[in-house]
Amino acid sequence: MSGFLTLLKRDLLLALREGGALGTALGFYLIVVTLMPLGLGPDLNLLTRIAPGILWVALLLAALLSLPRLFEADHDDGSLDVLALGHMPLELVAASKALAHWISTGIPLALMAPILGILLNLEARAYPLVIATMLAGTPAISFLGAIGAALTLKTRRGGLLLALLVLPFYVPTLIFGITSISAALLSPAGFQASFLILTAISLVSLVLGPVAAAAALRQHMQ
Amino acid sequence: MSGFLTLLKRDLLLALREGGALGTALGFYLIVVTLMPLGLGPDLNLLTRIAPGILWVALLLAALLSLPRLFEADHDDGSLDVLALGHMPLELVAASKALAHWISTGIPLALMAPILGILLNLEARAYPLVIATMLAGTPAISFLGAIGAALTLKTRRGGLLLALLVLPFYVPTLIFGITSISAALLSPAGFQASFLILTAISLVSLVLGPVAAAAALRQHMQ
Amino acid sequence: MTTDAATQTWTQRLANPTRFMALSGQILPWLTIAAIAVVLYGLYLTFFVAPPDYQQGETVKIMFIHVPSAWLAMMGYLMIAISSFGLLVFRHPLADVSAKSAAPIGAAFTLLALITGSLWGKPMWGTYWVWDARLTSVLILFFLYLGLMALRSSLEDETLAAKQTAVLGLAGVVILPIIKFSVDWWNTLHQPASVVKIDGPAIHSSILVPLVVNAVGFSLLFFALHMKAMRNEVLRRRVKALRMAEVEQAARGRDTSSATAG
Amino acid sequence: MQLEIRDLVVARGARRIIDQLSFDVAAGEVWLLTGRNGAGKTTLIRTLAGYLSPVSGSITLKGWDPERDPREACHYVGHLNADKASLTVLENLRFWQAYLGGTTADDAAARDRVWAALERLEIEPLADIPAGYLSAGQKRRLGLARLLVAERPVWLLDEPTVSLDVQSTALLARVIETHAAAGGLVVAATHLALGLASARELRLGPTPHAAAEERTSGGPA
Amino acid sequence: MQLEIRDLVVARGARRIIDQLSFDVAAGEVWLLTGRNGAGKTTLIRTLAGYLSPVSGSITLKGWDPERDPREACHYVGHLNADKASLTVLENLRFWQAYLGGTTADDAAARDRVWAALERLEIEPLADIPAGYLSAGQKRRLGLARLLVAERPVWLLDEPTVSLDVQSTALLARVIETHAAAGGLVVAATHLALGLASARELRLGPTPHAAAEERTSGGPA
Ligand code: HEM
Ligand SMILES: Nc1ncnc2c1ncn2[C@@H]1O[C@H](COP(=O)(O)OP(=O)(O)OP(=O)(O)O)[C@@H](O)[C@H]1O
Ligand SMILES: Nc1ncnc2c1ncn2[C@@H]1O[C@H](COP(=O)(O)OP(=O)(O)OP(=O)(O)O)[C@@H](O)[C@H]1O
Ligand SMILES: [Mg+2]
Ligand SMILES: [Mg+2]
Repeated sequence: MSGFLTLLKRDLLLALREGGALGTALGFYLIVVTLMPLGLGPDLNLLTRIAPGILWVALLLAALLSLPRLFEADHDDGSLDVLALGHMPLELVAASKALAHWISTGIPLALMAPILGILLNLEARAYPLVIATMLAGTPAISFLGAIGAALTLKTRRGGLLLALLVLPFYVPTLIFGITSISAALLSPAGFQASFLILTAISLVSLVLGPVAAAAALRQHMQ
Repeated sequence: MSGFLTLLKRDLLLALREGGALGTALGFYLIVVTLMPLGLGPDLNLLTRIAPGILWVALLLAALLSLPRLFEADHDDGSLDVLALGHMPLELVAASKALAHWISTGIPLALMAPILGILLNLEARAYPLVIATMLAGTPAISFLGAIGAALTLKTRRGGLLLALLVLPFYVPTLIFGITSISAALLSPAGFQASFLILTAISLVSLVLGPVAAAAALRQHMQ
Repeated sequence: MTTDAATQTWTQRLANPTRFMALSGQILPWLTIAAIAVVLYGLYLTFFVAPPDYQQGETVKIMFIHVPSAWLAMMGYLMIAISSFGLLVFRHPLADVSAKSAAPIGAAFTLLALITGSLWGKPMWGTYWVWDARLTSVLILFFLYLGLMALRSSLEDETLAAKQTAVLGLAGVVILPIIKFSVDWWNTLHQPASVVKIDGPAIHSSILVPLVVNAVGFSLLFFALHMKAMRNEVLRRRVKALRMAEVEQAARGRDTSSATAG
Repeated sequence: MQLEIRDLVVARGARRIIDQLSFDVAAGEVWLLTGRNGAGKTTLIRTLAGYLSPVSGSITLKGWDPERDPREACHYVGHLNADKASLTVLENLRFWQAYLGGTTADDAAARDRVWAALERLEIEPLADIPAGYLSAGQKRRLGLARLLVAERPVWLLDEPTVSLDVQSTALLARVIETHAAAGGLVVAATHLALGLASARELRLGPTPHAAAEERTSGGPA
Repeated sequence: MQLEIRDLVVARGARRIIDQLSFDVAAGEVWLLTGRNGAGKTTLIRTLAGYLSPVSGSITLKGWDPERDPREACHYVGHLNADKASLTVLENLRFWQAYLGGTTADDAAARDRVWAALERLEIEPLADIPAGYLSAGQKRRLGLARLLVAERPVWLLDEPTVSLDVQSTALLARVIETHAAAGGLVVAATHLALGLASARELRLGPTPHAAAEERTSGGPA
């Protein structure tokens, strides 16, 4: 376990030190959310109606775009080879890096969503729902995304291919994230069912992601 | 001029050879377009209304995501250094690479838009408009994008930062692309004015992009 | 660091590429003939025998193409998942050949299901496309196929590409239950299962028979195409190996000559 | 402790790069892998480190606790230095110490060890500089310093002298000698003679069944 | 033709790496830049190639058409080989020939030249293999083959022998000698003696310690 924490600490330090990492993800989030009203026209009622959807889709894209670097930096500078010689299996290495990604990107994006909600005229009572569903859903984004990041490590055009590979896996998270919000806006009871599924998806991804990612990483070292 | 064509030919050959390059851009386009209805709900009337906007925003994002590789590959393998020793200024090198990007990515994305229109229940008479505006607008995306690609060459998190840097430059293209369509749906006369501006933006970017990109590239070689 | 990969698993011995080539060479012609015959008979039943539906009219005939394609779209993916498992776990030499060959065929059937479904949707639902759970999940299956092919083509090293694609193929298998049960989990526009049900089929035999014949025909067609594609792939790999060996021999000749000269 | 390689066959794609290779690395021995470009030196080193799986044959580390992964006995220094540009030299080394040592204990002994390694490889004055600012040779020495901060018996080195100047190469030779003298095992791929008195040489060749020729390395072959 | 360097000062960040350096490279001369890691060899080579702008001083190529950019007289081979993994060895070389030669004429003479270069560097049998498959040393030789396909008088080489085995290093030495004998100018940074009879040596630099101290006091730029 000490290796896990050592690595996690280093990755968070790097995220902090290589400044702008988080900043750019947030910036991208902001820009996609801003582009939407530009593309869709300034009708406020329309915006209110689709605001949660846009916030979720934009969050997905912003998180996605920060994923290619997940293993790439460690691969390119040879660190990954050395990490494989540590005292823990590669699965835990992958888990540690996905966790670092969630902490350094997923959480801040989720917390920023309400601010962007203002731009989209989001209903007041939807604010806590948006934050809650995003906090519950973003782990799936980081951990399932790790699979794509590992698979596309040595491919040219990594970013796009990664998006293509992992977006299908994100669809359930997106759907249950949104239905949780819309159900809750109708009745508190409806919320619970969708929200539980959302959380379950995240929990499953905590296992599935690192296992598949480690399998892919092993191939790359060959 | 022979250097320009030699380089263009090589870049197109590479785009072809490094298969899936175009495929993944198209795939990403498809996926963003798919995510939208998933996020916004399946109301067909709503979708028809916002379809041109979604198609344009998604095209912007797909083209954007293929940009980081524009100079990166040549930088990482040392080719850029050697390209700088050729018989033409770096501005033409940048222009040649941006042109290759437009041919290999911009045009196919524009031509694919109508197919995705089906998924969004796009109005029949909007189809030719979408293609026309996209063909006129995508050069700006490639040539202005070259600036961002050059600036973010050595940054970690290139993809996100690039998006952040160039998206503001894309706003005029986006706005005039969309207003061309919506104006034309009202009256043919309205179309012409917006469409001319859209074309003018693209023409200006043909000069502005390579000049600024070359300046940025020079800094990177220091 | 202790490794001993010398022991072959029984599956490896059972189906080495040479034996596969010999066996499939014998089976393929018959399989092709059977596939063509059954498909033609199925089409005949579809267009000349099956009655138009009292509600849907002639458009119901789209079903005879649509439903088998949809089934094969899912079966194709299942085949990829099983092959991937065979590659990753048993290192079966033909597993990757099978997975690679199945992808474009499965994708084609998925596309066929999507297109026929859309064409059917226009008269039935008034639009080519709706965003209901089944349609969406099949579209996602199509994306997965595209992803598998894109990933493979974007990795230069073929051995690496094979294994990475297999990892994705296995991880993606979660999509199949989602497609299958999406109609039961969510209330959607799309028809719930009426043929493959625990308490027996719930449709009339005048429709069931052509449907089954078509399903059999399409399946035979799938297997014939798959076997042909596998044979092509094995041959392609042999040609490539020969070329590499030639180049290597040239390099070796050069090495020894320059070593004696220098 | 002894590293036993028996009938090793390693393939790249469809080609056998290493064919039926057997040799033993005993405690205190330094083996230099030589051979022309493409002979398979990198391939062999990476197989020993467990990144590549052999087609057949065995690699056994005698004398290592059979319950522990033999990878935990190995240091690997490849073409890349595994340093982070934005961390300082010291931070880089501290991280690898904690990670490879498997301990978070940041005690005085551990810290002394890091400083000793920096001093040994003559990059001590650079300790607080981000690794991204170092020259090629300085970076290489930082990569090599990893060998000294976490104690592991088997060192697998792939062209460790790349970018090193003459003094630094001599430095490295002394570091390797010390490790071997303390009972360590070293396998290093190199095009240069390292100037080691007692190293044994394994010449890899494209010719099939080229038996492991053993001789002490003098100058370049 | 003569390359004249006068009072050259080059800085990296706030530090002067090259300080008031003057020397001449005459036609037919080979200069080897040596010096410890961090001495500024790479910095000097890249300044000569025009990538870095000097703080002061001048670099002049006498005897070169003053209307043409002096860069067009230079070949630069740096740490990276400028090859595309998905193009074959031949395609890579053909591209550089057309691009650096400034001609699209694909005549017999041009093609012969490419084959001669491949033969000279002993990678001819690999001609139709994608460059991505080559080993480190083979890739390096492909990078060096560029020197031979487009004729340019000034060769600027940064550690050209990295990854090369002994035979290939000797090969490179002969290639350099031939170029010099034909009136070419060569400046090469290297840690190894190339085994050239008539090369002149330019030793650069302060000790890395001094450098580091200066840097810490100034702080990273
Ligand atoms: C693009 C649109 C469509 C897609 C992707 C699609 C997909 C599928 C799939 C995957 C199945 C197999 C289900 C299973 O075996 O459980 C299926 C079966 C079926 N589909 Fe569709 N479908 C589409 C449109 C339609 C339309 C418009 C109709 C007609 C109203 C329709 C009627 C049926 C029927 C009757 C079955 C057989 C159900 C059974 O007996 O199991 N589909 N479709
Ligand atoms: N990923 C790979 N796929 C297929 N073949 C490879 C791969 N990597 C290396 N090879 C081939 O394997 C052979 C051995 O390569 P290796 O890198 O082990 O050689 P080396 O002895 O380290 O050479 P060098 O001195 O040039 O570093 C070479 O012929 C090379 O072309
Ligand atoms: N981009 C940079 N920014 C700031 N300082 C740099 C940069 N690149 C190199 N340096 C510093 O400049 C000095 C000279 O570096 P240079 O790479 O020229 O050395 P070198 O002689 O080529 O060394 P080596 O033999 O290790 O390759 C070093 O002290 C290095 O730390
Ligand atoms: Mg090697
Ligand atoms: Mg240098």
